[in-house]
Amino acid sequence: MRSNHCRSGVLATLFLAFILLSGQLCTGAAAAVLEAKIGLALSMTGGAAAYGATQKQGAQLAVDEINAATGAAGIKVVPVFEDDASQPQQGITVFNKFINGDKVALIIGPTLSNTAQVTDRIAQQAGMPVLAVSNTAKGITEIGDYIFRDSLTEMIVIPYTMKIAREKLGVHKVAVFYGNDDAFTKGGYDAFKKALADAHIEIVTEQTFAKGDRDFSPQLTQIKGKNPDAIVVSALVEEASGIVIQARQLGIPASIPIIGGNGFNSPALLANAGEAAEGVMMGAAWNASSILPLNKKFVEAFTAKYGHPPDQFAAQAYAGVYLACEAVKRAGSATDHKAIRKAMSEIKDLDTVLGKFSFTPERDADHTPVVQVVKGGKFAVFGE
Amino acid sequence: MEALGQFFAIYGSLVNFIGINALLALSLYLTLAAGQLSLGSAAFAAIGGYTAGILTMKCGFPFLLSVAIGSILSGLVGLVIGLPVLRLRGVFLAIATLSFGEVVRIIVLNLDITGGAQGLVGIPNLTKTWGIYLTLALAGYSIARLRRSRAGWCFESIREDETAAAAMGINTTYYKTLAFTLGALLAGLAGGLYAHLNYIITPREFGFSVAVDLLIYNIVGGVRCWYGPMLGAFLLTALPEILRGTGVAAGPVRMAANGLILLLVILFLPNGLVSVFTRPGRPQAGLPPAAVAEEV
Amino acid sequence: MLEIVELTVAYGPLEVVRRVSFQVKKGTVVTLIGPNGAGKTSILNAVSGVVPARRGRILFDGRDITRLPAHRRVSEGLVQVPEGRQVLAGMTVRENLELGGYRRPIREVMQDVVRMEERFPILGERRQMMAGSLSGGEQQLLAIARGMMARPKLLLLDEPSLGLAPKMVQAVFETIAQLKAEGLTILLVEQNAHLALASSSHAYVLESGKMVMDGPAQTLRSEAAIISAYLGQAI
Amino acid sequence: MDLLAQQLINGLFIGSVYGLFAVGYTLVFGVLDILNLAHAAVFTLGGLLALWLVETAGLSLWLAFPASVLACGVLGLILDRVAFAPLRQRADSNFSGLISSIAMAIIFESAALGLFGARTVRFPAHTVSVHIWRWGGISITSLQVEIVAVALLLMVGLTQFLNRARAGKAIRAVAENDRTARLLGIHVDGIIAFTFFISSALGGAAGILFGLYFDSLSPDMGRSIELKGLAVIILGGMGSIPGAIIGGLAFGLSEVLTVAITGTSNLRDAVAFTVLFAVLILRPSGIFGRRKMREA
Amino acid sequence: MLLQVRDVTRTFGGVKALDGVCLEVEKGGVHGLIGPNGAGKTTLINILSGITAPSSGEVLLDGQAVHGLPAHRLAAMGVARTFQNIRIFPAMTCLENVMAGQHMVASRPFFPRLFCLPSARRREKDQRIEALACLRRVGIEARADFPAKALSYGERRRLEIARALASRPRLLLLDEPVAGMRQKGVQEMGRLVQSLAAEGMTLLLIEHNMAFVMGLCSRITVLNFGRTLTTGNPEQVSHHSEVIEAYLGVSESHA
Repeated sequence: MRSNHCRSGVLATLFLAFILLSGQLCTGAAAAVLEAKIGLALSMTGGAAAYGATQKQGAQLAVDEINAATGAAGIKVVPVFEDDASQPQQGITVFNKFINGDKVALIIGPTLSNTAQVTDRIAQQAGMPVLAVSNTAKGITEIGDYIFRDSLTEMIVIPYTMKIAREKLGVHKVAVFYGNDDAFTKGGYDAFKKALADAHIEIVTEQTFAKGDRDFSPQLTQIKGKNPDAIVVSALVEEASGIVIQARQLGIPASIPIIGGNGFNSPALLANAGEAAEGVMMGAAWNASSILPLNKKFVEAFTAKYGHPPDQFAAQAYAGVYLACEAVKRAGSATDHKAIRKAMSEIKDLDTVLGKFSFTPERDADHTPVVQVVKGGKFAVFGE
Repeated sequence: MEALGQFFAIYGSLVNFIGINALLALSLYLTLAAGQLSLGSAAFAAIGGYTAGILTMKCGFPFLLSVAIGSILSGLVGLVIGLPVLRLRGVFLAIATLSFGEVVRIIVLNLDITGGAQGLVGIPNLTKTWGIYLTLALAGYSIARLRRSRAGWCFESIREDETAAAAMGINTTYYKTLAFTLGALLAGLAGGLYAHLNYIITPREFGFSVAVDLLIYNIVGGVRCWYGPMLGAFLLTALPEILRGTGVAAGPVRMAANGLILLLVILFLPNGLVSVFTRPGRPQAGLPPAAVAEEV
Repeated sequence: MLEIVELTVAYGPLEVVRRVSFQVKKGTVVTLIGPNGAGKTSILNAVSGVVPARRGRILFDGRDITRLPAHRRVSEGLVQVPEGRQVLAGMTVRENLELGGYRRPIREVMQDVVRMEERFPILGERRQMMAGSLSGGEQQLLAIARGMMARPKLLLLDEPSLGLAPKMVQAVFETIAQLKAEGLTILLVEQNAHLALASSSHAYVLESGKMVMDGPAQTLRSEAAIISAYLGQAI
Repeated sequence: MDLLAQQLINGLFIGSVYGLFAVGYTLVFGVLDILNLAHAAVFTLGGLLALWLVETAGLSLWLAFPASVLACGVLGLILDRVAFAPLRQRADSNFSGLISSIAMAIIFESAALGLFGARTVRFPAHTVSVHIWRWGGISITSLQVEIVAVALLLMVGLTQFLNRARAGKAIRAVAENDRTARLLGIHVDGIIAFTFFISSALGGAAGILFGLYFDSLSPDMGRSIELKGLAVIILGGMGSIPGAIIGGLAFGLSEVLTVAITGTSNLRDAVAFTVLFAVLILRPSGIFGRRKMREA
Repeated sequence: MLLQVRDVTRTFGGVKALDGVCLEVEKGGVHGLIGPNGAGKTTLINILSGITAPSSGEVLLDGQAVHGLPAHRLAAMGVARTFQNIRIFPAMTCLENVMAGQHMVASRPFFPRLFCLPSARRREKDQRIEALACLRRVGIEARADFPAKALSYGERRRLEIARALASRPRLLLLDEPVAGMRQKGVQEMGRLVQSLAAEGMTLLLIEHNMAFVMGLCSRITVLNFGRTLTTGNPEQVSHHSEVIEAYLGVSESHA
């Protein structure tokens, strides 16, 4: 009886209204000579909001710099920032909007590897170049020849770090501590595990935590009981700071170094862990303490603009915008995605804040990682 | 026509997600229709999704078979879980199903075959938009037709008043379990379709917040009518995009607008969005009967 | 002291009390009697302010209190002892008493609690027990004592004999008689007509939400109509 | 032996943190039978606001602490007014109240995100001085001791308040029977608002202590503890103050003991939620609950 | 005897709500159950309909022990009831309420409905006609398509009875069917009860309206404090001194 009152017409009306509404979005891109529209799909809300925010700051800084020098560079960047709310579902819509609505030159992002696994396939199918600036999971660039990344993966950073640790510190047995519910930290763990096996370092215990955990003492207590030479941690900086502080509070001496990966390379570690961070070692893609002029300028400009120093995510996003502009400039077109892809793949030894930058044939970042250590409240290159 | 093509180019995936979310919302609706507040649908979707994905990817099963097996397995788990938990009522049932969901998520996270945190990657993309909407249409139709069947009458009676339903001869335990199992079956089905949509599924897509979202779809849409949950799923899945379209800035403001709209619906549309479309003229006056009975 | 004018109480479409008027004079005990469902409790609840009056006026000490919130009416000295006792079962006897004086200064309340425990020795003995563990009769005494803690000017007693053994009923009505002797004004709702009429000066008879009869209690006691209202024409 | 002792201390400590969070949570549930899912968001705002007062406004912690606790209390009043009071007369008030509290949680969280940014931040070093005591392999920090002490103090204090203070007794009376409470002259709506005030103020205090100890505050910090808080109040018995603290301790100990006994931490949460599930099935009123199971 | 209650006791947390109650109801009779508030009448009805189980004692339906069976089993054996505080399904229409009540007797397979088979439509039509007949029986046919929550109080009572009738019960338990009704409604209800009894249905009813009870019931059982005070015909019961006492309180001659 009541089902008579259920009218699907209502649904149809809503649907139509929705179409009309969205039609307004698609007022096409105004064509200007070498005005490069770049879509940035970042996580500004949700679980990865902290990373999206710093990425946006880094990217915005680069955009401002490039546009300020438009006359000389001959290119104007029009950034389109969109929030994927840290969800693959929304990431897909953002990508579709960039590709079909905004008709951008190329896309930078998304923040999370999980999202990229899905969105990058869409871009690949549409022939839209994507430059990942923070995805480090396995298999991202394998999605296709339009997918690039400037973020050095843990697979490259960590073996290098472990090699140094074994040579310089004489580490033979370690405890491994990682976040098992997050693609980044789990990927880091896989990299550590492989690197440790390759370097013949024994793993005495493996402990895990979950994203959002604040208390790590039960696991660290277990680790302490095993007396490792070092603790190898795969974590993002929120958890990393807590782990470092609590390890020291539980009486794990500073003589047992804590070794991390890319996730540790953030000023937030220094700010949040304070003195406890002293002596923490990490392999990283970006050398925060580099005195190269380009890098120094970036750190100063960033700090001046936002009131806090940049982290690796900001640096990689910053470099990403420059790489994107370079590709568009070389391609000489903001709409010919094929040309932009080709130009991007041909970038070689470009000076960036990440160092001399090239893409490997697999479109991954190719520059030397750095092993850093916290010394006197600052990042320093290990061994220098 | 071009505008429509453009629309689908941008929002095709959104249309897919709306369909999947509507299916999931319907699965929860089945238990809500029998008056039971469950937050387990996300976990059942995970069971169905992972099972189907693994069967297609690693065992080479055909798509439809995988999805069917995933769905049936999810239904079986629903049956086993349903028997003990359905003795609980209200929030207690909700929390029991929620903790079941957490356990499922953690198990998925720790298994090798599911790919752990990085998810099950490389599931072939076999689910098509028409497939989702065909399933949705069939499920919606079946649920609409269920209304006048024996089970449908029992669900509705139990929801309205469990004691009176029992006194009328309804085996409440049986029908509550049936509703729960059917819900799990449908959630498993939706999970299987979802798994074959995006190449990848991860444990995070089936967590606490998803479970809560499904409940929100139902409440916002309205649980008095089978199309309420679909309407809720449609509106709330599209809401971020609508806000994006209307130029509400990304980030916190959009999030706040999202929350505000939810709040307004709850405060001013007690029976959900469907009540907007209920034909006026049918008398709706009167306090809930309990208030009357108590005083006389 | 209390004057009810054309009071109508309704729940949704259902009017349970229709245009009822009556009054309670200071220092008297007035009874509302009538079969179940006649609307007696609804009248008390409207007087206490826990259900709204749909129409009509409630005057207390000459003041119109129809729209006054329930807790303010307690401050004014209008206190109900609810049907079925409704003690706070999970709280101790003493706490129940203390809460009875919720709207009065705490020092006075503590003195009154002691006084009340002297007056009802059984409550004094059980002061640390959970109210829910008392027998029905003890709970009724507690409910009355709790009502007295508010220092009421007018006490509304709803079915004090409900579900009590005859002995306890007697005890309860002895208490009511004492309160009356002390000069307290009481509006009593009772289904035990004989007892109620014996202890009151004036009575109103309700049937199906309407006032059907009223008069001095003595007169009504002999009225056959009362009996018929309860036991039907068969008697 | 040291290892086990240290683990027990760890469990005691994290359990106290859960308990602190759960105390306010359970208070509202006890009075209103409504799960206030915005509690975690208030917890977050409390911590972040205190940090802002210390860092940006330059107040000492001794001023910032009470100020932000007070502000959280006011948030509680807003919560009651906006999300709960309008629904109170509705037949499905604990259904819709659940959803409106989710809506408020989203709004609060977006406010935290908008006002304080998404980064994880901490109180400036040496906001409080921290001592570390060590005996053999065991170490305890002064902050840990303080937090356990605060948790116990709150448990005792709040229980005493509810048992002895007039307002506390009024809260219990409303929780037990709001109609009777009204007849006793208790301003029920006022008492409910007051309960929200205390509950949210306690939530804010827990947020500050949490932030102080873990040296990390972020807009989503409430999320990870929300679900565990829910588990804790079920374990302890909904509405029971000692239950919340002891349930917190039980939950914390079950976590560390899982790690200590199995040697790995993969199953930590799975075990905790399985325990919760089992408690719900076997003893739905919780360890300390005496109240009957309530209908939805 | 259709129904025999033997020595049934029910305690709630130490309080004896029923204490050794015995009761026999003849087939086809209208049996009244009276007593002051709190005497245990509703508890007894709850036991007879399977909502609660007795702590001890036996209940026999047609000679078969049924105590402790769940409510749906008792309903299947032909016991239907109404509730003192009216438990209709408020969001359903009146007709839907009654059709829900057909659960025990109606066949409603899912698949014929799913495929819109004519048999399903026919069946539903028949059931609708039957439900309408039940509504007509209680005199609220005109309200068939109203949501139940929009009914007046008396109509709700009748609707609840119509729903109970829909299951074609052998034994109908009515808990205060005319409470709060006006004289006219009471009379109509009386006629309804009589006609049901005339058709061979057995009724057990709780009621405070004595005129109603005395006029309808062939036998009456009086409960007080959970015990059977007496059982007899209306004449005997209404002149039973203990009954008068229980109702009117201790009269002065006794005090």
